[in-house]
Amino acid sequence: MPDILLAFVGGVTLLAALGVILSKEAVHSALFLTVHLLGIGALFLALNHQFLAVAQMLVYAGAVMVVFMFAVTTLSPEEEPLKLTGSDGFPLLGMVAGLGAFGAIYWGLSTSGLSGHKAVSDGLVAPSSFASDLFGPFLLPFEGTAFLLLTALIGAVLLGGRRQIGDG
Amino acid sequence: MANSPEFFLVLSALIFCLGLIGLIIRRNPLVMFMSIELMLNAANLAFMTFSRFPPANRVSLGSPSDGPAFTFVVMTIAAAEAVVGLAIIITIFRNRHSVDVDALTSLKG
Amino acid sequence: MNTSFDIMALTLALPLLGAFSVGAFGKSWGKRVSAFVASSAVALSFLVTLFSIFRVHLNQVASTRSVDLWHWASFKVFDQVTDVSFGLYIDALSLTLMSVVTGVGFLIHWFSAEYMEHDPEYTRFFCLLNIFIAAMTLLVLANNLAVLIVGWGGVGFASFSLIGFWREKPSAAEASKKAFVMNVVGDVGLMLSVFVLVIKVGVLDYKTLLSDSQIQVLQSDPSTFVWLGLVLGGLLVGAYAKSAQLPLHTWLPDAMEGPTPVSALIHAATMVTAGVYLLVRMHPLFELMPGMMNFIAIMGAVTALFAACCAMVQNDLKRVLAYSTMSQLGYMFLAVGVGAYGAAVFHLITHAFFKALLFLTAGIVIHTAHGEQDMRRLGGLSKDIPYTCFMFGVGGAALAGIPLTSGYFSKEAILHAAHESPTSGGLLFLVGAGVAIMTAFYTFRAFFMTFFGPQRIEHPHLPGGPTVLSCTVLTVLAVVAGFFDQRLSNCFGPETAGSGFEIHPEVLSASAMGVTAMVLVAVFAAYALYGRGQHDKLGQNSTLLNFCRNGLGFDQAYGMLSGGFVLLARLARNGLEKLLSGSFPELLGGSFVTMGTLLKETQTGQTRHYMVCMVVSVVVLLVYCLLLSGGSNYAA
Amino acid sequence: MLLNLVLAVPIFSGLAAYLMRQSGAKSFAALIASVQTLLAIYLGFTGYPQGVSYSVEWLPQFGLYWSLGLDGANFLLVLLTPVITWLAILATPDDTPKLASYVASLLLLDGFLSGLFLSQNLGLFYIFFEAMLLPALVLIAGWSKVDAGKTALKFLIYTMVGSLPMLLAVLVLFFTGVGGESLEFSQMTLDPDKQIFLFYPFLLAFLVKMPIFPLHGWLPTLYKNAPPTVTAVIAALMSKAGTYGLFKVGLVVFPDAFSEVSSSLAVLAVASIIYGALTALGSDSVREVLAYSSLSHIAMIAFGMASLTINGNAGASLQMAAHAVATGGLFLVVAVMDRRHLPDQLRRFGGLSKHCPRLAVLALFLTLASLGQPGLGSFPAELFILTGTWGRFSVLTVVAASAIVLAAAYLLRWYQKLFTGPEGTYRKPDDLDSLESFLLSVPIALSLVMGFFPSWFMVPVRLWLEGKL
Repeated sequence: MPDILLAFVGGVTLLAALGVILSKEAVHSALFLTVHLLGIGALFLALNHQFLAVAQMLVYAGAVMVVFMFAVTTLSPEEEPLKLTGSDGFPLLGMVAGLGAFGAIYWGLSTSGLSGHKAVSDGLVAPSSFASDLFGPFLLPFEGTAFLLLTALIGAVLLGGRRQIGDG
Repeated sequence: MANSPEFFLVLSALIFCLGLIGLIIRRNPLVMFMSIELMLNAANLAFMTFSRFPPANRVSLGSPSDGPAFTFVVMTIAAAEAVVGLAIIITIFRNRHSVDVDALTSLKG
Repeated sequence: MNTSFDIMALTLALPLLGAFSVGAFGKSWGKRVSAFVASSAVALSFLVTLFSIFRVHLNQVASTRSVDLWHWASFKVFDQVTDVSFGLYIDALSLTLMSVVTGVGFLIHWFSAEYMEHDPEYTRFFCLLNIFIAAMTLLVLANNLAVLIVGWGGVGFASFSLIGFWREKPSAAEASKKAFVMNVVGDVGLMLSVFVLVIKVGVLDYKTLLSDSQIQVLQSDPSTFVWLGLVLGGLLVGAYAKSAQLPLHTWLPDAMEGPTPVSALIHAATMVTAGVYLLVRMHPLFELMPGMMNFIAIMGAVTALFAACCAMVQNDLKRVLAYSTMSQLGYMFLAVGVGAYGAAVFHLITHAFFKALLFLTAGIVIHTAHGEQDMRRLGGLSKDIPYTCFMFGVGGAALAGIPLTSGYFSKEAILHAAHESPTSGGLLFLVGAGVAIMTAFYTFRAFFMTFFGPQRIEHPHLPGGPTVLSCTVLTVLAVVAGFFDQRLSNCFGPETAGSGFEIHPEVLSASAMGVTAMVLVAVFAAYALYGRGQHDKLGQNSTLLNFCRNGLGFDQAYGMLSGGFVLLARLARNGLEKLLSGSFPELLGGSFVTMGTLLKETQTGQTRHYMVCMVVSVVVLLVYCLLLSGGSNYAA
Repeated sequence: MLLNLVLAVPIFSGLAAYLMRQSGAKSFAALIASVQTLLAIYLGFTGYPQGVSYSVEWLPQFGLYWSLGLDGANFLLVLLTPVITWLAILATPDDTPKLASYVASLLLLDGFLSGLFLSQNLGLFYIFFEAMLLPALVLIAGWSKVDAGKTALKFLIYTMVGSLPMLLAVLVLFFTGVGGESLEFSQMTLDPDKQIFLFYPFLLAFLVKMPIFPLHGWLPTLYKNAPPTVTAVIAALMSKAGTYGLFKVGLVVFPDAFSEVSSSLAVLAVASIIYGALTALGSDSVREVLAYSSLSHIAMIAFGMASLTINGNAGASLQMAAHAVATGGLFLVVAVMDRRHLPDQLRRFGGLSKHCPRLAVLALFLTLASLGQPGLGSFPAELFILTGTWGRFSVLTVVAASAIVLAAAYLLRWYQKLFTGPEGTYRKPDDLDSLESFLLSVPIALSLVMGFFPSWFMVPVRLWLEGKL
């Protein structure tokens, strides 16, 4: 992927992230998040991983965001105006903490010297090779995620259904 | 730029910190969740980056599929977490008719 | 260690058996049977003792023998093992003492059978009397110092229980506690001697410790004297506490709170002489330190004088006798101090007879007068109880040392020995003679005040048969015992003769005649002052007399000492202890609670608050780690 | 096998007794304790005087074995533990609430104490040392009449302050292996210079458990508030866990460190002897006087051990038994009085002997046993202790010996305030029934036997000490 395109995608992703946290309305945040997730998917492609790029777009930007949108529309929370000096000064604190965290991470990145990190190959990672890894050495975590999803499903059903059971 | 990890890592760090800031400054739990998604994605991006640009002595650090496998698991977890977390938020909303986290202080010591 | 058996062990077992059976079954047996069992246990012990003495005389057994009944304990100091057996040491001294203890003991049991008849706790009394006899037997017969302490403590316990026999009387309880605590002081002194002996010599049993060879070893070693003083000092503390010598005497006058037979048996005839016995027994050790001997003699004389002074002004009949006991014990210590052990033992025996007699007749007087002990309210009793008056008179004569009574011979033997003593003999003799004169005065003062003058007691309660009969036996003994001096000298035998055991009453010497004359004058003086029932001229409440009457302030001094301890105790309990077990732990606990309350405030329950804290800590940790690694590339 | 039975019987029966009906539980517990007593006596006779031992692997990689053994050090305590528990169970009033749990806890305490005394492995020792806290706390917190929670908490905090550092020390020994190949007492060897740092935590734990001045803050509260039968067990046996620990762990595992601190320990012990005597003299509570007398007498044991001589340590061992018997007996007296709803303030007493002549006689003997009357158990013990200490600390010995006089003063004061003098203000009680008389006679008989035949009791401990000092 050409550098210019990469810069564009990166910029969009970043701006979308900014939009997520700064939007007054939750719906806008959710939409910005969708854009952001698509951008991340594109970056995965830039990192030569075909399967995860697609999975990111389908699962994350698709399925998970649907759940978010559903929640947002169900709850329809009030607008939340953003003030830097809001209650207890949390906005300012958050800014400072976040920038501090970035500073620390950036310092870590810049001092630890990434010169030794070289790209492995230019070719795309084929989904088949990832699949054989996933069902080979990573079988147990993979199956674990299945179990986790099942548990989450049951939990969500129970949590959501409690009121009806209680009313019935 | 595409052939070195710096761009991706700095981007990842920025996104992570934006998620962090969002988590702190927002009072809406839905947006807080979204901020968490931002942080998770930032971590995913870092995983993928290190998978593509491994350190010189990678042999001792695992296989090329480590990063993607982690990312995959994180995606699944994010999905699970979104489902359960949103269900919890909906339950709280039902009980309290408000989703302002500042109002949720029953854990106060 | 070989263990064996000797018939004398029965003298230990019989009273114990009696005490146990009377204690356990006395209530169901009734008074008569209990008294019979208890008395016969002591009587049998007496017979066993006599039997042993005869066997010695018939040369069937060795005159001096040490019998180990069982192994008691072993001390070990490095490689030096000290075996201590629970055993008996039987020689002339212990047999003599035993015959006095069991003989007088039996007479007093017999006396008490009637005397205590109306007491509701009759069986407890006899049980305790038997325990006392057993403990005293153990004290006399023990063949080493450790077991001696067992008997020593046992008589202390019996004395404590019997002084406080009437438990409802607070004064009796107080007196018994005083006696016991003072006796424990003595026990601790003896224990001190035991520690030192175990560590320095490694021997506790008399046979080895007092053998000539051991004494020679000690004598030849100059380092001995550094620690021997401690041993002897400990023994002296024990002896002084038990025998009521200055300054550990204060318990004896108060001990008269007990029933009168107890005063007769324990606080006159037997237990209080244990100190004399101990010193006579350990005399080879004491002789190693002549300074110590001198000290004993002087302290004995001082005690005798002190007690005589106090006795002169007492108004309580029993307290006169108590102080006279102390004074006579002072004589015995004086005799021991000048090396006249035979004279000391002789006086011990005659004193046991006449003082027991005096106490028992005093008991009859008190009964007759319905419990009145104050001599100023007594008087004229010679008309109510003439025979008792006679017996008291005989006892008093013996105590005063009127010629031909036993007291005359024994006191004379002591005065003679004091006179002969090379060190400060003259002074000791003078003090002794002075005390003898004072003794005569206060004894007959008591006699005349009690029995002469106008009759003051209405409806006197007259004594019964057994009490009078047992007193009669003692009266006879109080007179004739004086003629046994030669027999007693012989009894101690050739192996002990020459070490102070022969008794020389020089009854016809000029000094003896002089003292006798003065004694008679004192008796007449007493008659002149008190014989016709005058008011007690010395009984006025002048400060000096009260000071003498209360024992020259020793009680107050000890009172201040114990008061100081009580004050210290209160301070400890209500001051430091409140702090240590109350305030301090509570302060500690309180500080934790305060800390918790303060820390609780940080738990606001606000998610975002926690989050900020978390992020800040993570950032700080990250920065710290980066600083620590100095920015070096771990991956490189 | 017999060794395992001695502690398995009370522990498992104790657990079973929690489930029993209230009425039968006390008899059952008494039966179990007597069975254990018989087992212990049989064990004592088979093992006299060398002892017996039993060992199987448990966690050998950490040096932990299931090792039990009867030896000279624990001989008397192993015999006495079931006896005292038996007496305490029998003395428990029938109207105690939740009687089954009460006696069950007593049995558990008995089992853990037996385990503590029998264990021949430091890890096992530690486990039992902590385990016995559980039933003790249950008893204190559950049945104290006043301030139950506070009393238990105070006790817990004090013992924890003592035993947590000990846990650290055990863990160091456990994982670093500085103690040698295993934690078996018989196999442990430590460098002299490493001993001292590991010994201090142990010392602290033992001194708190005894307790000794100034670490005794829990003692008066506990002895005053806990039910008297529990106090009897705690004063008689649990306090011995501290002295026994010092005896066994101190002499076997940390001999060099022990001798290094022995002088300071002796000073502390004598301070405690005097301080306990003074506070006992100044107290106006029936139980408190006994509590402080215990403080004083236990310090005497520590003093004997600090002498590091055979005489001192053999005497300390005998004193552990003699004190257990005497103090246990005195608290049984308190239990008997408690059952008659008598008050706790001495000033309200007087003239009790008129109503309870039998109690008066038996209590007098127990008082004498406690104050070291010659002829009773404490006398040879104190004689040996002081003989041992005389060689090393003459001045301190004289001070300690003078405390015997103080002991006579405060214990007689206690006795006389209760039993003699004019009648006090209390509801007139009945005299002892025959069971109670029997209960109080047992300790007296034991004390007499110890007083007249101390040799028999001291042979095992002397044999055990021969190699150590």
